[in-house]
Amino acid sequence: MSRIGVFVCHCGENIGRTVDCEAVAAALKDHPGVAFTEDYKYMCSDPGQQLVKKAIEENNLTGVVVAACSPHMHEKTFRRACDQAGLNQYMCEMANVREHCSWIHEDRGEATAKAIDITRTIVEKVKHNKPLESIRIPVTKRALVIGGGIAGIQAALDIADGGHEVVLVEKEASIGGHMSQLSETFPTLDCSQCILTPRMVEAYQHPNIKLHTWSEVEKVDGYIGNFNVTIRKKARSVNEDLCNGCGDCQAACPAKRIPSEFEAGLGKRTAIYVPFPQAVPNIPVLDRQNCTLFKGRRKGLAKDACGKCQEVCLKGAVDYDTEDTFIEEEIGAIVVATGFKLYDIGREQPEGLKGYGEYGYGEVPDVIDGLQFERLASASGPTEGAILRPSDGKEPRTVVFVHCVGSRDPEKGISYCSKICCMYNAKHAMLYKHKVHDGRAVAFYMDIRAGGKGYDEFSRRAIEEDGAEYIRGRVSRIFRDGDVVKVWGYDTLSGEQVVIDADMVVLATAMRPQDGVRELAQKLSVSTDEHGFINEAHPKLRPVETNTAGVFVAGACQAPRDIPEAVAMASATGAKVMSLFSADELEREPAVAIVNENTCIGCMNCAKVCAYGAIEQREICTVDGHVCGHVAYVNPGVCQGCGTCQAVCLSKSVELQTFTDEQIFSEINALCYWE
Amino acid sequence: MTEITAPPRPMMTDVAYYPGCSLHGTSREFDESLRAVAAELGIGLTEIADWNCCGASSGHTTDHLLGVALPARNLALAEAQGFDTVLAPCAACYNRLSAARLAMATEEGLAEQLPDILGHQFANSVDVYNAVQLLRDASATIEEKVATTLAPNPLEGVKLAAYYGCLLVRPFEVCGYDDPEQPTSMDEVINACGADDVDWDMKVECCGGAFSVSRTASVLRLGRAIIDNARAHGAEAIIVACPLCHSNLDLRQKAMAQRGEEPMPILFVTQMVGLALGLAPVDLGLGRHFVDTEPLIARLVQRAAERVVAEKLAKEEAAAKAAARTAKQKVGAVASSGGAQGGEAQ
Amino acid sequence: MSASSRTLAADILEATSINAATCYQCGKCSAGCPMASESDLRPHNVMRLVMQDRREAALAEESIWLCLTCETCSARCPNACDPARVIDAVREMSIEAGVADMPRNVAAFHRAFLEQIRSNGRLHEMGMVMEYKLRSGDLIKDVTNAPGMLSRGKLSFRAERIEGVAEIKRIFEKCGVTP
Amino acid sequence: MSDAIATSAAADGFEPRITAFVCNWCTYTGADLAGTSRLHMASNVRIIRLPCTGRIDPLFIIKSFERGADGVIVSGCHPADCHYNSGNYHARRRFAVFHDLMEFIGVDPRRMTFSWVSASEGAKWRDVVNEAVTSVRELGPFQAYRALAPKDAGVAAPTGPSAEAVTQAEAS
Repeated sequence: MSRIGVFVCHCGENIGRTVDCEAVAAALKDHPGVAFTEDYKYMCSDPGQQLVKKAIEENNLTGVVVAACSPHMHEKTFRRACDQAGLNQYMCEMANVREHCSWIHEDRGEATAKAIDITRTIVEKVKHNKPLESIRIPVTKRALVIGGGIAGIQAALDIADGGHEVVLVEKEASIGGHMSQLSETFPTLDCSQCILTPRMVEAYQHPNIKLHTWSEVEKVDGYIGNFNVTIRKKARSVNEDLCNGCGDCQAACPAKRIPSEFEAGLGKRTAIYVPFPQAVPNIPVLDRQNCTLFKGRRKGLAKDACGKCQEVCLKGAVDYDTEDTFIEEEIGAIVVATGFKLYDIGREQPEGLKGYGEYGYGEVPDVIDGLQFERLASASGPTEGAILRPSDGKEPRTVVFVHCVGSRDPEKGISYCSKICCMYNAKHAMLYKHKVHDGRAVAFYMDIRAGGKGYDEFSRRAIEEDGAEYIRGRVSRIFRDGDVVKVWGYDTLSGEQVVIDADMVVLATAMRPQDGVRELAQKLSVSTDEHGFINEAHPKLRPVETNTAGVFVAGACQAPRDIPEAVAMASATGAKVMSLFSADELEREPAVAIVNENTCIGCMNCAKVCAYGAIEQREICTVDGHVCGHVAYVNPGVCQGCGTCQAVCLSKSVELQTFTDEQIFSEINALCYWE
Repeated sequence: MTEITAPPRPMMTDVAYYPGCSLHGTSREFDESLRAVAAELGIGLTEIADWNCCGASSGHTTDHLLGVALPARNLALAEAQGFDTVLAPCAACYNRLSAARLAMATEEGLAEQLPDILGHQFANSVDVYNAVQLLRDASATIEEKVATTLAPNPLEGVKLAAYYGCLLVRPFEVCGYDDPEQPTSMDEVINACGADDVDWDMKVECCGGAFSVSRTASVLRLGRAIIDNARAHGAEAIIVACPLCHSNLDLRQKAMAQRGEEPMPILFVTQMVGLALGLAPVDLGLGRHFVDTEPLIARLVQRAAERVVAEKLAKEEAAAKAAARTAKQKVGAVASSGGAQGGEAQ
Repeated sequence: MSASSRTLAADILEATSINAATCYQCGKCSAGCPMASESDLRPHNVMRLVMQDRREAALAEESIWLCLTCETCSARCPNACDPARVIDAVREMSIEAGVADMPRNVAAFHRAFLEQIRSNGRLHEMGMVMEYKLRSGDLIKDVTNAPGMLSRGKLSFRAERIEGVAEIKRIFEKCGVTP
Repeated sequence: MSDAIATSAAADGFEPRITAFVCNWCTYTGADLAGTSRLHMASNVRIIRLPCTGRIDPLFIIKSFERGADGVIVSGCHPADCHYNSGNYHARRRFAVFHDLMEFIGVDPRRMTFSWVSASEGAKWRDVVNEAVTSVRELGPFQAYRALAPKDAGVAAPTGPSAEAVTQAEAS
C-alpha cells in the first residue's frame, strides 16, 4: 500500500487567494494511500522543503505530491529535497494548482474543487510511480558554432579559449558577417574593421577552432552531448590547402562587373573572388552562376569558354570540377549565431510583405539603405570613404535619413522595432557631417530609442554638436525630381508639412532574420517566432538557451541586436557550453521507453514512428542459440521519451517510464466518474 | 515589373455597362470613345437598364449606409439582368461600386439589411471592372489591331503620362488590381498603343477631385502641380480614366496656367486607344475638350506621315542594296535555295 | 446609440472597427495629405482628438470637410489606422450631432448633389450646379464655363429621370437621409 | 466572455466535465502561460500531462468517455513544431482516423476538441477551453456509456475508483 504525502502550498497569496488550501489538504487526508497531508505558506522555501523532508522521514512516505506551481517551475526543487530525504526523486510529482487553477479562476469554490481534483489525479499517478535511476549519458566536448559573424566568432573564441574544440561553420566565403561591412561603430565611433579583423584572424589561427567557410549545416541528429552534425562544404572550386591567397586569379578573371554583395551592390567584383581584402580565410571562391566558363558549360558548349584563373594559378589550386562535399562532426553543444539581413523594401516581396512603392527604393538610385551608406562611409569602400551619391558620384549637399522603414509598420512591414536604427542613423548623420561640414543632415524619426550605455548622449551629440536636424514625423513619399530627390515629410512638433529637396536619402530599413533560419531551426528542433527569429527558452531567465537542450542562441538571429549585445550573448553561450562540458556525463530524466520482450510480437510499428531511430530489432535466441524470433529494443541513450511508440504498439509491450499506461489510466479514472 | 503583369488575363467580351452620370453629361466623350473602342475590340457593352447615380463622394460622406445602398442598387440590377461583371469606366463610380461590394462582403450585418433597403433580393455576386483594367486585359488585342491597321499609328513613340489619381488605385483593398504606389496598368495600355509611357512622379497624387465646383482654389493648386510635373518629364499629353480628373485638369487648366505655357491636352484612355486603332477624332469626342486637342492630333498625324515617308525611303534604299548584293552572289544563292527546296519536298 | 455617454474612440470603433489607439502619431498621413496646407486639422490631428475623446473639437471642426477622401493617408499608414475612414465617420457623427461646420459651399454642394439623386435617380449636372449656386450663394463663380460646357455638348437642360425613382426615395428614407 | 463562463457555474445548470490530454512542451506550457498572464477561463477542464500528443492512445479518450467525461480536449504542438520532431504528426494521423470512429462508438464528435496550442499561445488555450466548455454544455451531459459503468462507480468519485482494477482490465 502506498504511503503518499500531500503538500499544499499557498504560494503566499498566489494560490491561497482563490484556493482554500486547507480544504485541499483536508480533502486528500482520507484518500486511500495518503498517509500525510499538510499546507504551508511557501513550500519551496527552505522551511517548506524541511517540512517535506521531515514528513518523509517521520512518516516513512513512499511518494510525494506537491500541490503548488507548474512542474516546469519547481519539480526539480522538490525532487532534490526528496532525494536528500532518502526517497527516490521520481516518486515525487507536482500538482499544478497555481498556473492551471488559482491564477485562471476567480470563484473560490470552483477553484478549490478543481485543485482537489488536480491533486487527487496526481496522487493516483504517484501510486504507480516506480523508483527510477537517472540516465547518465557521455558528453562529447566539442562545440558547433553556426554563423561566423561577430557573435559566432566571440562564442567560438570563448569556448576554444576554455580548452574545447569548436567547429565554426560560415555560409559565406569569409567570416566577419555584417560587422565587417560597417564603417564605424556607435557609440564610440571605433573603426569596425580595426576591432574586428584581429578577432577574425584569431579565430582562424586558433588551434582549437576548425573553420568551415562556404559551408552550411545539412543535417543534425542526436541530442545534447551527443549530436551528429553533417556539414555541406559547398563547391569552392579552389583548393583551400593549395591556395596561398596571392590574388592572381582575381586579377585575371574577365567577369569584372558583378555587383559585390559585400559592397551592398555599390561596388563590383569578379567571378572568382575574395569578398573583401581582409577576408578570413583569404581564399577565393568561384561564383559559378556568373562565371564565364560555367555559363558556357550550362549552355552546353563543347569547349570551355574561359579558364583564365586556372591558367594563372601557380599553385594549381583552381579546380573547376569540385563538388559539394559532406563532413560529419561529433558535437556536444551547438551555438546558433546566424545573424540578420536587412528588409529589402523594393517592390518585389516574396514573403507577403508589401514593400514601399512610395519610397522609390530600387527605382531612384540615390535612395539607399543603411548598409549601403556604411559602405560609402567606409575607408575601404567603393568611394574610399568619400560620401558620394550613386547616381552621378557628386557629393550630396543635403542627405535625408529616414527612421523606421519597414520597422514598426505592421501594415506594410513588420511590427517590431529593429532597435539599432536610431543609433546608426545618428551615427550616419554624424559621419556625413564630419565629412561634409557644410552639408545638411536631416533625420525623420518617430521616436528616438537610445537606451544603452552612452547611447542617448551619442544621439544627442548628433543634434547638438554636429547639427543634424531631427524632424519628428514619418515620410510619406520620396521621388526623383530632376536632379534632386524630393522628400515629403511632416513635422508633427511644429505641425507643418516639410518638403526637402535632398541629394541623397538613406532609409533605415528593418532587421530581419537571415535567410534559411527557419529550415535550420527545423533541423535543430528549435522553434522560431512569427518573424523567424529563434525563440529563447525563457525571455528573462534563459535568454541564450533554446527549448532543445544543448542548443544555444546568440546575436541577431534571436531578435534585433547591436554589437555589444551580440557579443554579450555570445559569451553567455560560451559560458553555457563550458558548464555543460565541465562534466563527463550528463544526468537525464529516465523518461525512456522499455520493451517487454515477453509480449513483444516484433511488428516493429514502434521503430517506424520513432523520430530518433532509437528502436532497433533484436534477435531472440533459444537456450541452444537458435534464433527464434525478433523483438524491438529501445536504446535508452537515444530515446527522448515522447511515447509515440507506446501509442502505436499492437501488443502493449513498450512502455514509457514516467508516463506508463497504468499511470495515465489512473489519472483518467481519478478524474472521470459517474455521479 | 512585378507580379502585376505576370498572369495574362483573358479579355472581357461581354459586360454590363454602368456609364454613371458623368458619362451621360460632362464626360460624354468618355462614353463615346469607350463605345467606339469596345466595338472595334469586340467587347459587348450592355447598359444596365434604369441605373442610378452611385452617390459619389456626397453619398458616403453624408451617410455610410447610403454610400453603400446607392451603388448596391446598380449591382443588384446587373445581377438581376444576368451579368457577373459590371464595367464602371468612371473611376469615381468604379470606386464606389467596388467599395460597396467589399463592404457588403466584409461588414457584419450589412448585406442582410440591403434587400429591405433596395426592395430587391441581392446576392452581391457581381464583379466590378474599370476601363483601365478592361483595356489592360485587352492590351494584346489592342497591340495586334494597331499593328494591322492600315493607317500609320499616330501615337507611335509619343510620350504620354498615365495619370491614375486616387480612385483607380486607392484604397488597395477596394481596387487591388494594381500597385497603389507605382501602378503600371495604364502604362501597359499606353505601350500597347505604341506610345511611350512617361516615368513621372504624380501618377497617384490627388487632383482635388470632389472640390472641383466647391473649392476651386484647391483644385487649381493641386492640378497645377500635376500638369507641371508631366510637362517637366516631357509628356505631350496626360491620359486619364476619371471624369473628375479630366474636368479638373481640362476645364480648369486655363485658370492654372501661369506663365503662358503650352496647353497640356488631357485625353481619356479610351480616346487614346481609339486614336491608335485609327478611329476618327470626332467619333472619339476629341472636340469636346476645353484644352484644344487639334494641335496635338495635327502634330501626331504630321509626324506619322513623315515617319511613313522616311520608312518608305529607307526600305527602298535597303531593297536597292539587297538587289545589288544578290546579283553578285547569284550562283551561290541558287545552289543553297535549291537545297532547301529539296528538303521541303521530302 | 447614445453617443455622449461613450467615448468618441468607442463610437469610432463601433462605426469603423478602427481602434484609434493604434495611431502612432507619426504624421506619415499628414505628410502626404494634399489638403494639409489648407486645413487646421491634419489626419493625424483628427486621430489624436479621437484618442483624447475631444468630441466637440473634432466634430465641429471645419477641416474634416476639407478632406478629399483621396485615401493617400490610409494607403500609407504604417499601422492600418485608416484615417480616411475615421474622418468619414467623424463627419457622419458631426451631421448627426448637428454641429457640422461645413464650409457653406461644401455643404451646399453635397446637399445639391444628393437632392438631384433623390429626385431624379441620376445627377443632372446643370440642375445640380443651379441648385448649388442657390444654396451656396456663390452665383458668379463658374458661370463663365457654362456656355463652354453647353457648346461642347457637356451640359443638358433636361434631367434624365430613371423609372425607379420610387426605389431611390425608399433608399434615402431607409438610410434616414434627407438632403 | 471568459468571465461570464467562469461565474455561470450555477448549481442548477449543467456543468460539463472535460478532460484534456496535452503535451508537456507546447500546450501544457501554453496553459502555464495563460496562468502567468492571469487569463481567466472556465474551470471545467482538467489537464492530464503527457510528454507528447504522440503518446496519446485513442483508448485514453474512449476510457474518459466511458468513465463519464462529457468532453475531451486533445492539444499539442503545432504541426512542424513538435518537441520530438514528428510525434504530433503521428498523433494527427491517428486522430483523423479516430474522429471518424467516434460516431461509430456512439460519441458525438463535437464532444472532442483537437487543437494546436503552442507554448506562446496562452490566449489561444483560454479560447480553446472556453469554446469546448460552451459547445459541450450545449450538447448536455454524456450518458451513452452510463450503463457500462460498474455499479459501485457512482460513489467512487471523491475517494477514487479502484484504479488498479480498471487498469488491469485495460492492460489485458
